[in-house]
Amino acid sequence: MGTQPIDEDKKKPRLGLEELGDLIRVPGANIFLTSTKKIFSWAEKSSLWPLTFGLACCAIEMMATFASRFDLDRFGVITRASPRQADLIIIAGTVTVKMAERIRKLYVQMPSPKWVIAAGSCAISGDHYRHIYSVVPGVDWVIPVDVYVAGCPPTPEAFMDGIIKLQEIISSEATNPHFNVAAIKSVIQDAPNEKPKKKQEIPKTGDYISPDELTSHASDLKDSGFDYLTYITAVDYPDTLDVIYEVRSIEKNEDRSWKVSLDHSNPALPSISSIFKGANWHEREAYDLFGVKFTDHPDPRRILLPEDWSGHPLRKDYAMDTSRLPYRPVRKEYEAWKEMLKKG
Amino acid sequence: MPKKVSKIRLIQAIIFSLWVTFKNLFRKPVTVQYPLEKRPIPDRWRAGTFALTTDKETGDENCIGCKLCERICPSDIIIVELEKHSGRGWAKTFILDLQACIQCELCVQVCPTDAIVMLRGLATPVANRQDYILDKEKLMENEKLFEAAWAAGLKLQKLHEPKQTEVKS
Amino acid sequence: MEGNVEERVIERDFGELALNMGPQHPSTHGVFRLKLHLRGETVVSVVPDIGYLHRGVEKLSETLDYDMLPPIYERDDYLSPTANSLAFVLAVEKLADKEPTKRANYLRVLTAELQRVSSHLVAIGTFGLDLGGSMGGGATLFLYCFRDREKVLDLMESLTGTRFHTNMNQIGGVRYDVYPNFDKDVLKLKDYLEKQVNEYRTVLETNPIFLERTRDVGIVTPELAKEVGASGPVLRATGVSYDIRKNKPYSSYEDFDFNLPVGTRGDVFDRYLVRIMEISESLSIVTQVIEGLPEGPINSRKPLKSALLLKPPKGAEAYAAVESPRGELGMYVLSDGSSKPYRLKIRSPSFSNIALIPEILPGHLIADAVAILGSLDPVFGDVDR
Amino acid sequence: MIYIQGLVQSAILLGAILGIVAYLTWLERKFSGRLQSRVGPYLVGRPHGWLQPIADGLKLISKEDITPSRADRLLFNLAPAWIVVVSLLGFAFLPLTANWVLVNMDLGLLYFTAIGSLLVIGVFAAGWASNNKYALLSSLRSAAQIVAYEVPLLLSLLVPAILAGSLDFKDIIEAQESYWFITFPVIGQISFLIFLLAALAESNKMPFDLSEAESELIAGFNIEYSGMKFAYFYLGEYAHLMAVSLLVSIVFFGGPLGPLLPGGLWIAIKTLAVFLGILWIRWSFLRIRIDQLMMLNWKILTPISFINLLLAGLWVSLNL
Repeated sequence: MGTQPIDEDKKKPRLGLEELGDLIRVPGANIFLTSTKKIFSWAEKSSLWPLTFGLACCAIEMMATFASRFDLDRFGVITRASPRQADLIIIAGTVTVKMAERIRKLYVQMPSPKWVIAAGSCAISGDHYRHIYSVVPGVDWVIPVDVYVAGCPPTPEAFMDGIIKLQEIISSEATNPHFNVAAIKSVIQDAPNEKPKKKQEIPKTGDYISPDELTSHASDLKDSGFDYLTYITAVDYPDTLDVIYEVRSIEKNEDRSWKVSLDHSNPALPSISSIFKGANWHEREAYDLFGVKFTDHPDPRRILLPEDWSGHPLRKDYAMDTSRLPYRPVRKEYEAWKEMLKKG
Repeated sequence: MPKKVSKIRLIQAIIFSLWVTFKNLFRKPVTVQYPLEKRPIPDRWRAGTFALTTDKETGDENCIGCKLCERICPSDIIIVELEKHSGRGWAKTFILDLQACIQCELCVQVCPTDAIVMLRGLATPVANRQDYILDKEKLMENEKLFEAAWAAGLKLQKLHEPKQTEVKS
Repeated sequence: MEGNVEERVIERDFGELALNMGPQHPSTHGVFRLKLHLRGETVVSVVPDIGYLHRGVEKLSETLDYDMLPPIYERDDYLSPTANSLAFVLAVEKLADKEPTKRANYLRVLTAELQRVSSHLVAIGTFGLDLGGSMGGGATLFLYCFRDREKVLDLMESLTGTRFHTNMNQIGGVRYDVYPNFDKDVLKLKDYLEKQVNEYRTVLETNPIFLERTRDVGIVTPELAKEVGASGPVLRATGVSYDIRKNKPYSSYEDFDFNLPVGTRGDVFDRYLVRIMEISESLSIVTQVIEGLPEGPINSRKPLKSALLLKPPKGAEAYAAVESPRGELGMYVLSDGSSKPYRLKIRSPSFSNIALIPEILPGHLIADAVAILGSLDPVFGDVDR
Repeated sequence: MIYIQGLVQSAILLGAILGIVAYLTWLERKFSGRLQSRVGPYLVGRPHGWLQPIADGLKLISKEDITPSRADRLLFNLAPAWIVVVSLLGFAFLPLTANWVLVNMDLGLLYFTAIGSLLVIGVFAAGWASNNKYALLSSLRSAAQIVAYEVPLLLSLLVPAILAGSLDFKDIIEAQESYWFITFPVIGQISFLIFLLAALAESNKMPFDLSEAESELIAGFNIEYSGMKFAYFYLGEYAHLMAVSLLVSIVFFGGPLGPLLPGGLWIAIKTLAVFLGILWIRWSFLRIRIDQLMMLNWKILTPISFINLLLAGLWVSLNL
């Protein structure tokens, strides 16, 4: 999982030629073997097949790089959909906790020698999401990375620069100094416990109804033409947990919105998913992020976060579970790096 | 809404789709052969890297360490430390962590002295992610590497200045 | 391999084959997981699993100032970034009672419509990839669409500096003004794209394979679409003529004259048709913007300084929606009087559209399932937020 | 002596075919690139990336060879070899010039199609042995598809055989001295079209590449194969395609017949033209669905090819 830093080097020696060189005691054998090795590393760098795999915005730019205008096929780079046939995985997008283990799995399924490019700020460091509960701060917490390409998203030229850089690394046969997680482990700290803010009153507006009226209210509205469900969400006010509903009548071009106030200790109310089918997912989201329990919901599971997640992140008192994810204080990390560089 | 396609139109359609691909066979490819040739980079380019500028006449740094960019950065990647001497502020340290930059150009926009600019050149890919931490020296060197993009703080702020007098009567 | 052969491949639940599709799959349009139960090749039931790109934008919003947020939202629906920031900016303007200038409004429409064109081109291209695989005609369609999209992106790049994360919208106005000769570039682009779009339409809409693959597949009824809250081309393909640009005009959309393409049957073909017809409509809006672009300032606020923090009144709440290429993209903002939102909810169109999948997928073959997913055109940054 | 001669001949043929097949993949990438208004391989062996197939081959050799832990080891390793052997076997009976053929056989045409239909065993074995659901679905699809399309394939091939009055390739070529069978009014063209469609279906090419359907089944039956074993599939696929192109050029386009140039060159030109034609179709159409594929076969292609065969038979017997 994402929290376990990768210390072991993943790459196997190519073809095991080094061992062969020791066995053959013929003059010139080593020259022959080094030149063979050179040929094979040339072949490796000339035929990098990446996995068809994209996560977010950077993937769109990656697709554009594969498309006619930039055409990565010129480098001999063609995509393969199966990890078994891929040499390269381009992590293009934000790596979340839920996705991290899949990425690890995909990486393991690839045959060695294999390469990783982290493209874009999200893959490099988690970008502005790096303090967020569900985001892995950099894909190198999950798999070892060979080349980092900056950009948000990197332009196609930057992608191609990344490929060229990787080709250089392959042909120089340099062992890449993978990101050393252990070095900055000391500065990784628990997420600061956010001090509970002073409870300030926030004035409330809108139509409030009681939880008991909810289903009848919703079905009345539906019967009177408000048959389009816009959204359901919740707000964690300092004193209550409010659920907001909005429906719409397309014929009348009108919106109706109402709120239900709930108690923090036991936020439960009936589900309206039998009236509006779309409420199913919205209610699951409200449960996932706010912990609002919908009593007769047909599928009361989390929707966005992994099933075994604890806590409801959009509550104001949510403290991040640092056993899952490192918290990355940028400044401290920077200082640690500086010191590392000074030491050499 | 198309009706049921007749047999003749069906054959027409097949031939037409073959024709469309065939036509492209003799067109010049749209590909820009990147390492060999480069597509023009527009003036307003902001997908590149950063630089700290110096005054052309005096050779002094433009940055006065006002920390506005540090405050506005949504990604929280800029660290500025202020020191004051010879009658103005200076940036003792200026760190820009390109690892988490989202290239929104807000730092450029708020800069009161045109000190930080984006460049019309890409950040090179690195094998070591620490190399993406640009400190003050690197940022000053960058200025010589590429030319600056169109946007600069004062220019953008002037663009956003509400017009003093109404143009139309 | 020893052991019971049947047990190796066939699930024990009544001869149905459980197939896991995604999150890494060429045609899930991002990180999406479908747990399919198949009988033969027919889908019996499906359990979608989302959240593989859940980046907690709503939580992130609570930690940043209003002025820092628009570029953050552009990463959500990454095929039409300006629609996201536009929705946010409109909501905050409602909240703080700031009125953008007329010219800013027109420029917002301009970028939004150009990105609608580029987004629909991606949608049609990747739809081709779903129907035709990456080793065949689908790839050709995909590459043609991306080739044409590059022209739009080049224009966006000369206008704003990046290819699609424009960061164009700011509270009170826009960041960039048009450059000289911009109108000529736009008209050239319009002529080029209209020719190309007509060509694709002739190729696809008479192509027997395309028609066989798309017609009467994945039918969504208007009732179902409304109940689930589907919007955009998915809703309009069912015959419901609802578009926020028409029904609740924002950002001076009422000044422009355009048609709403509406489908009749709500199948995959109709959704494709609505999209490709919207490209032409968007191009016509863009020319109208260029022709009627009013003079004046592009921003109604003082130049952005972090000292001038925007602080909407305490307890104010606002919901503003825009018509993104995928449908109704709304932002609900609640202020607590500070410079940061107290709560921000993104009502994303893809999230609601994707909720149709368990309703319409059963009964179709796997190949159709892929086509249906492609025709819903989800963006997973938008679904998971 | 004759054995050694045969060995040498087949070694030369094998080497030539493998080299040609490798460069056919390059040709396809260049050709599809131009169709899609891009360049295709360019930088590996500048200009035009002529070293690309060599790099691909060498890289695939050096890749780690993975056998999934729960796969059927024997079948898993046998299948790629089977595919390559079977697709190369076909070349033994195809004449490459008017009088040069490795094995001359009276029933050459029949034998060729018989060999071709053995491919399905390899594909099915690969899909089954991989212990992967996508591979299983793919192999089931491809078994259904190949077995079904054998019928119109064979029926449409029988037309030239009837017109020539022989199943021997030499006789078929000789019979085309006066006119190529493709120019034979109606019957020739119909049987050519049906053969082309059936051959596309049999060699898993667009618009019938259902067993490799990338967007549905990721990579199809070869999803679990890596390195050299995957290369075997690749090789087998293109060798089979080349054999089909060669067959079309012999049976419908008069093979080595043609003015001025030597026969060997004519057959090469015709084969290449047919190959490019297949690629052109491949890169221009979308994929059809499995039920539509079966419908097309049993409801349209098979009846038409029956009628066509009947017409050909009538014509020949009435003329006699």
